[in-house]
Amino acid sequence: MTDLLYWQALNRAMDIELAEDDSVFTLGEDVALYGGTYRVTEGLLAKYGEWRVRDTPISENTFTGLGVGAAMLGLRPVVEIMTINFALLAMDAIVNMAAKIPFMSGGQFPMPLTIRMPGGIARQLGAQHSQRLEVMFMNVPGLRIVVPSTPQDAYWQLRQAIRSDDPILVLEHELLYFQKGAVDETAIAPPLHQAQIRRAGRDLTCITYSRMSTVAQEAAAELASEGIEMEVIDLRSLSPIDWESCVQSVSRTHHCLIVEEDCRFAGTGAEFCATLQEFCFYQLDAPIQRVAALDLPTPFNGALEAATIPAKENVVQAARKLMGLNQGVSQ
Amino acid sequence: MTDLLYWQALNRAMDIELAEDDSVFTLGEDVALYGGTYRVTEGLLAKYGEWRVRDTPISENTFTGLGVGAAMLGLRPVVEIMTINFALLAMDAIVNMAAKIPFMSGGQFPMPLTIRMPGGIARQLGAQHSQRLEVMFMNVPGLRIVVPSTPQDAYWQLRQAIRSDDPILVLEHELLYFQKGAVDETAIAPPLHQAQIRRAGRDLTCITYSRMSTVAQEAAAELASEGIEMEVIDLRSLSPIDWESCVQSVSRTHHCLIVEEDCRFAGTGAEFCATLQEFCFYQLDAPIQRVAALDLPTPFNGALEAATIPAKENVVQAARKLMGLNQGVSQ
Amino acid sequence: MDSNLMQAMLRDMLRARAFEEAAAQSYAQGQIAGFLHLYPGEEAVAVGALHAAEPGDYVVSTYREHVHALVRGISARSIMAELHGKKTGVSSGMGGSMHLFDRERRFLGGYAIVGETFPIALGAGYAVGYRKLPEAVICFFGDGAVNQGTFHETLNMAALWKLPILFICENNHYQIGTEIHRHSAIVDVYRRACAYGIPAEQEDGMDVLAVYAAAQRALHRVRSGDGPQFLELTTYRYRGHSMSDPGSYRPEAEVKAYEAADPIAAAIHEVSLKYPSQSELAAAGPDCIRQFFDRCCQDGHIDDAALQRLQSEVQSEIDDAVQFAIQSPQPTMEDAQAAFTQNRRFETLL
Amino acid sequence: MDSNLMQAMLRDMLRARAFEEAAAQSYAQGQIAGFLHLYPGEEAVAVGALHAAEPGDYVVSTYREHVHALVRGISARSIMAELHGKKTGVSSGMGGSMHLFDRERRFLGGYAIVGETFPIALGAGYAVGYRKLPEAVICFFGDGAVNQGTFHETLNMAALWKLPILFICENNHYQIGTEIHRHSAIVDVYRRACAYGIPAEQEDGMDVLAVYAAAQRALHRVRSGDGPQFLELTTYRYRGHSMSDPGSYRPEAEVKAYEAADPIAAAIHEVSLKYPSQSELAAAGPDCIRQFFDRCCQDGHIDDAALQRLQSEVQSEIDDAVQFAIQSPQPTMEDAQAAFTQNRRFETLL
Ligand SMILES: Cc1ncc(C[n+]2csc(CCOP(=O)(O)OP(=O)(O)O)c2C)c(N)n1
Ligand SMILES: Cc1ncc(C[n+]2csc(CCOP(=O)(O)OP(=O)(O)O)c2C)c(N)n1
Ligand SMILES: [Mg+2]
Ligand SMILES: [Mg+2]
Repeated sequence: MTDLLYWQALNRAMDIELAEDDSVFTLGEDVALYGGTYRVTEGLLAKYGEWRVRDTPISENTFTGLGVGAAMLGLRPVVEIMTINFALLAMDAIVNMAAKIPFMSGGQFPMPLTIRMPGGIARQLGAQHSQRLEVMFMNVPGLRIVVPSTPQDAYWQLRQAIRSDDPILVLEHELLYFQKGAVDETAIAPPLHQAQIRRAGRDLTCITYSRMSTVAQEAAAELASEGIEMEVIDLRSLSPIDWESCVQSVSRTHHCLIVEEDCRFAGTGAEFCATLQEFCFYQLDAPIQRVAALDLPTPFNGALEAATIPAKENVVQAARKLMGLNQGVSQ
Repeated sequence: MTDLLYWQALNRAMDIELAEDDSVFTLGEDVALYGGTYRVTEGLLAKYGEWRVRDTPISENTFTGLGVGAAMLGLRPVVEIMTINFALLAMDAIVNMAAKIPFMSGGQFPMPLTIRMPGGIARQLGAQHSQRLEVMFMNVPGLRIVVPSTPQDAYWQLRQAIRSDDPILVLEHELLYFQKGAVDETAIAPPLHQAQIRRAGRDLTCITYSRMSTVAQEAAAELASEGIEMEVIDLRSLSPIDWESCVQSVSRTHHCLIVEEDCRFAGTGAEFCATLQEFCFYQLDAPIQRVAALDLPTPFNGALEAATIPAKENVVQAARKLMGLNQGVSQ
Repeated sequence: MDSNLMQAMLRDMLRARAFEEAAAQSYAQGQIAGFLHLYPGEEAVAVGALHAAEPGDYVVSTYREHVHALVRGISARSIMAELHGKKTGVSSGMGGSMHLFDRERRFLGGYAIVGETFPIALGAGYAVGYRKLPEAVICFFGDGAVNQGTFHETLNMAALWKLPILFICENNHYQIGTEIHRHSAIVDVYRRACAYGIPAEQEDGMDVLAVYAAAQRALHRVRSGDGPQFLELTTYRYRGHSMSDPGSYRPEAEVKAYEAADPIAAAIHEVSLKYPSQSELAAAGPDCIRQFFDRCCQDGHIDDAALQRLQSEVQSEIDDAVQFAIQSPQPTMEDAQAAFTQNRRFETLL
Repeated sequence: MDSNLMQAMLRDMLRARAFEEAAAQSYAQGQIAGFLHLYPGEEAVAVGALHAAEPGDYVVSTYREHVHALVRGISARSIMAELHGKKTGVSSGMGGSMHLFDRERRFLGGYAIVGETFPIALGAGYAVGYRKLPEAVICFFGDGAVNQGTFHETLNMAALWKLPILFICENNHYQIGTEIHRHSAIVDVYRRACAYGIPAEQEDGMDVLAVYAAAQRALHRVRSGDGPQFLELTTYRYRGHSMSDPGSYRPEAEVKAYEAADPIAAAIHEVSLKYPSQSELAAAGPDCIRQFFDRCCQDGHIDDAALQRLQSEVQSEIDDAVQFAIQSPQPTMEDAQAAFTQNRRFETLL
């Protein structure tokens, strides 16, 4: 058990997988000599050489597609897309190729491809560099998506993703890389897609993931001081989703609050909400509520930027409101 | 009032807009000499010449981006992407450029860009050519999306889209092009984003759009013979959505069924469902149900392909089940 | 040249032609649906190039790939069955005409999004380079595909890392209805390779021997570690772009599009799904099969009687393939789910 | 050469340097946040090229665009205010450092996704061609950007339709930490243009007069209807890629990356945000400003006293810009919503 930063945990995971299986390699812009924009691949070039840790030109669609082709020959590529914003250039490789080849080939070609990328809103990077595009990938059958929120999960889930024969997106978060947490390298990892209760609570269930998991836990602490006990479920995976854990919790608490950094309209939370209202309709005392980002491109100005995404206060208020909503008509 | 095929209605709309405003032009693969894969631009090259009706190389990201740049100079480009499947190559132009420039420039640059493309499952085109990616665009603030299901709407909505100063996606459907319907060119068009009640009904509300609107209407006719009166709302627009019309109907019927051709998981219906359960929770007698496509890449085999998407029978069954669901626990 | 090889190539050209004509017929009879992109006219390209390849090489192709698959050694039965969407198809009926895959024969698939063959080939080339194996990757694509960004991105990386890839452009001068002059600033496609320092040649793609020789030379260089090579093969397709395209934009459509008085009735859509006329064919140069057969006769590798035997053998093979396809079972939804999840080593929740 | 022009260019180079240094300082003081990509070292490129442009021309740039904006005539105040995210910024505080837009000055924006300048310029060029106007579009991009698919797709269409675009590659030899030898198969970027038949030249981007002359020649050809032109300007950036990049991969990082015993403590991240040493700078060739000043002196356009006056004027302008930025109001959420919806002529429902 050691304390590691999130990026260090990812770096350890990469290092071990590279060491243990010589079919693993990684590539992306500045992953080798520079060691990765967020240091995730630091030191790996020196240890494994350029065929296994490869700097690429700025050609996202094609180097992601390279990963697809290499995976068809049995390698286990780990493609780093510098940020999720650039994944918009690689959609064809991800959606039309990686996700479909295993199926279209009648199952002949597994796709042991991992695509890592940070997303989310960092600090004043402007609208083009502040996207959360995870929902775009959720609707693509054949892709799996994990969203680690702690160094331990980052370590586990990246290793599991590399070992999987399905194409998996590992969505990191720019503001999590320098968060510290305990990492136990000997513990047995939970299933890749299992949700985790980060805080137990009897009054309402908060469904969340990635950085918002931290925000929700802070809100839960504050709510506890008012006597509202909010359970916080960190999904850890966006595809598939561990509905079982969510349904159990909501059936107990009768209230459900979704917290996501995504833009609200047709964001990830829409699916959480749609499925849970279906499963839990008769157990719910009030409509499921979503706390999400504004439906606005991210403004550069710092204060406005912050105002577009959920903060602890927004979660606290929404939870209070939800608990007061047991009767009466909403909206 | 004339009877036109859907593609003919689009062709008329293009023709009139080209004639009335010389800042309108169209481009795309085979739109000029060949007249468009689905004939939408037929005859326009001869009438307007190559600068206004332009065949392009196979370079989707860039010719869509060309539309963005030309719109910044005050032209009103109508970009045809041959099918929505190729829009995955143009995501950067659509999401990072068209949708964000008006905002990032502080409002200096309007974006009078129209992007037309057919989507949906046609007949045995295989997984790469059978996508319904509309949900990917819904989560992008700054884009507007219309989904005409009749020749009249195709005519109206394409004209309105061309005249709008916002970037608008016009999502057509491969199986609608050869559907016939009355088109009144003199009637006043309803607002671009207003939903339309296609069939009135008191027992349940069906929210749908595009080709599924036809399927839902067929189902409604069958249900009527069993005494179940299903109201069918054709959204006509996926962004923004005319919630008002939906809420009014659901508040009356107390039951809501969503029918979409999209893959179910994180599909368009998730947003319909999430927002409507919020607005109408206390009016609902049962959970909102979704009838949607399987979460599977589309198989080539014809029978399997058909089995992946909703058919009239699926809608009828879901409606029956929903009407029997007034009490008891779901799932 | 080796007589066996000459005969094998002739046989494959005949098989290719017969296969495609049978597919067209099945399509016309409603046995095959969807898009169907046929190869008649271009046989010399696939046959010449793939006869120069080794079994250890990898092949990546497009939606117009039946013949590549056939010449690569995939049985006519399993290709035809795939076109019919049957369970016995090479992709189990899940892929269809545009998505033939055969792991065993290192056939890495047909891709329906123009430009996808490039990154797939790049990845395969990377994997071969990574393992330092003496294998090559053969990447097929059309003249229209070279305007995709992936072409450029791929050629740069292939050259930068000296990957063992042979790029083969099947230049039939058309991107559906758009002639190369109207889609490419430079119509000699091989000249595009200069931007990456990749050695490139243009060859007559109607001459199977020229194709074979050029492919052999290029593959030799690829295997010697010289990095990627580029071959442009000029050719012509006799049919429309696909079975739903009459191909009538060539050449009269150009005139007609401008002539059309009534825009809705533009003439280019009225022509039926038939071959171009004899004169049009003649203008396109001699048929690659006829030309090669004449050469074979001249060099004494074959005579008319042998040709007739060959043709009837080929025809039986193809007829059998069609019968097989028709009689094969449909895949079930369980088959589809199995294809989807069979590589999943981890649990799925709910 | 015209003395006024020489002086104007020198002034702009000084303004450019002073502006960027002031921005770096504001960043270090926490007044500016986010990514900040600075231009010192490359001034001769923007100044030479944009002095050759007409007011009717359009300019498209990248995230490293403060100097392009400044030389184009956008006030230092409104650029600096934008870097500070203020309401008085040229993009009203919505865009930021990487997204400067000015409709009036035909400055079509800074783009943060590498390769986006190409299609924007293509669209602008199309619009100009469509209207048959005598205007040109100037498209800036780095050496790393030429490996994006959009580069290729754009050059093909620009050449095919003979659009009035001048492509200017600012070749500073680095794509963040990756040197050109390791990202491009061909390091003489101008040679890429051969694949499209676009006339191309390589020029010394440290020599503002050479840049000016080359840009003038090329713009003349563009305006004469000769179609797109390509200019590669070799240059060097003194600072790291952005303020969060120490730039220390040049050149010792290469050694260090391999040296690093402990992977987590790799040395390349330890260096502070400072300029390279004198010897490193010297190796990069003479500073473009120094070089040009010497030339101006030599030709009698300026002397030391005049330079000092100029420098102090420039410094006041920039100091004023910083003060203005600091004192300007923050935009409100209403401003943001207005920027978002102000072009909407149709209703929004709910
Ligand atoms: C990205 C993309 N854009 C458009 C299409 C539609 N399309 C299919 S084939 C084709 C023409 C391709 O021409 P070429 O590469 O020359 O190959 P050919 O069909 O002549 O063999 C087009 C435009 C597609 N499949 N993918
Ligand atoms: C599509 C995309 N990929 C990656 C990045 C991250 N990135 C920003 S600048 C840059 C390097 C660009 O190099 P170059 O084009 O030479 O311009 P320079 O910064 O040297 O001026 C990279 C990789 C990006 N912004 N966009
Ligand atoms: Mg072709
Ligand atoms: Mg550079």
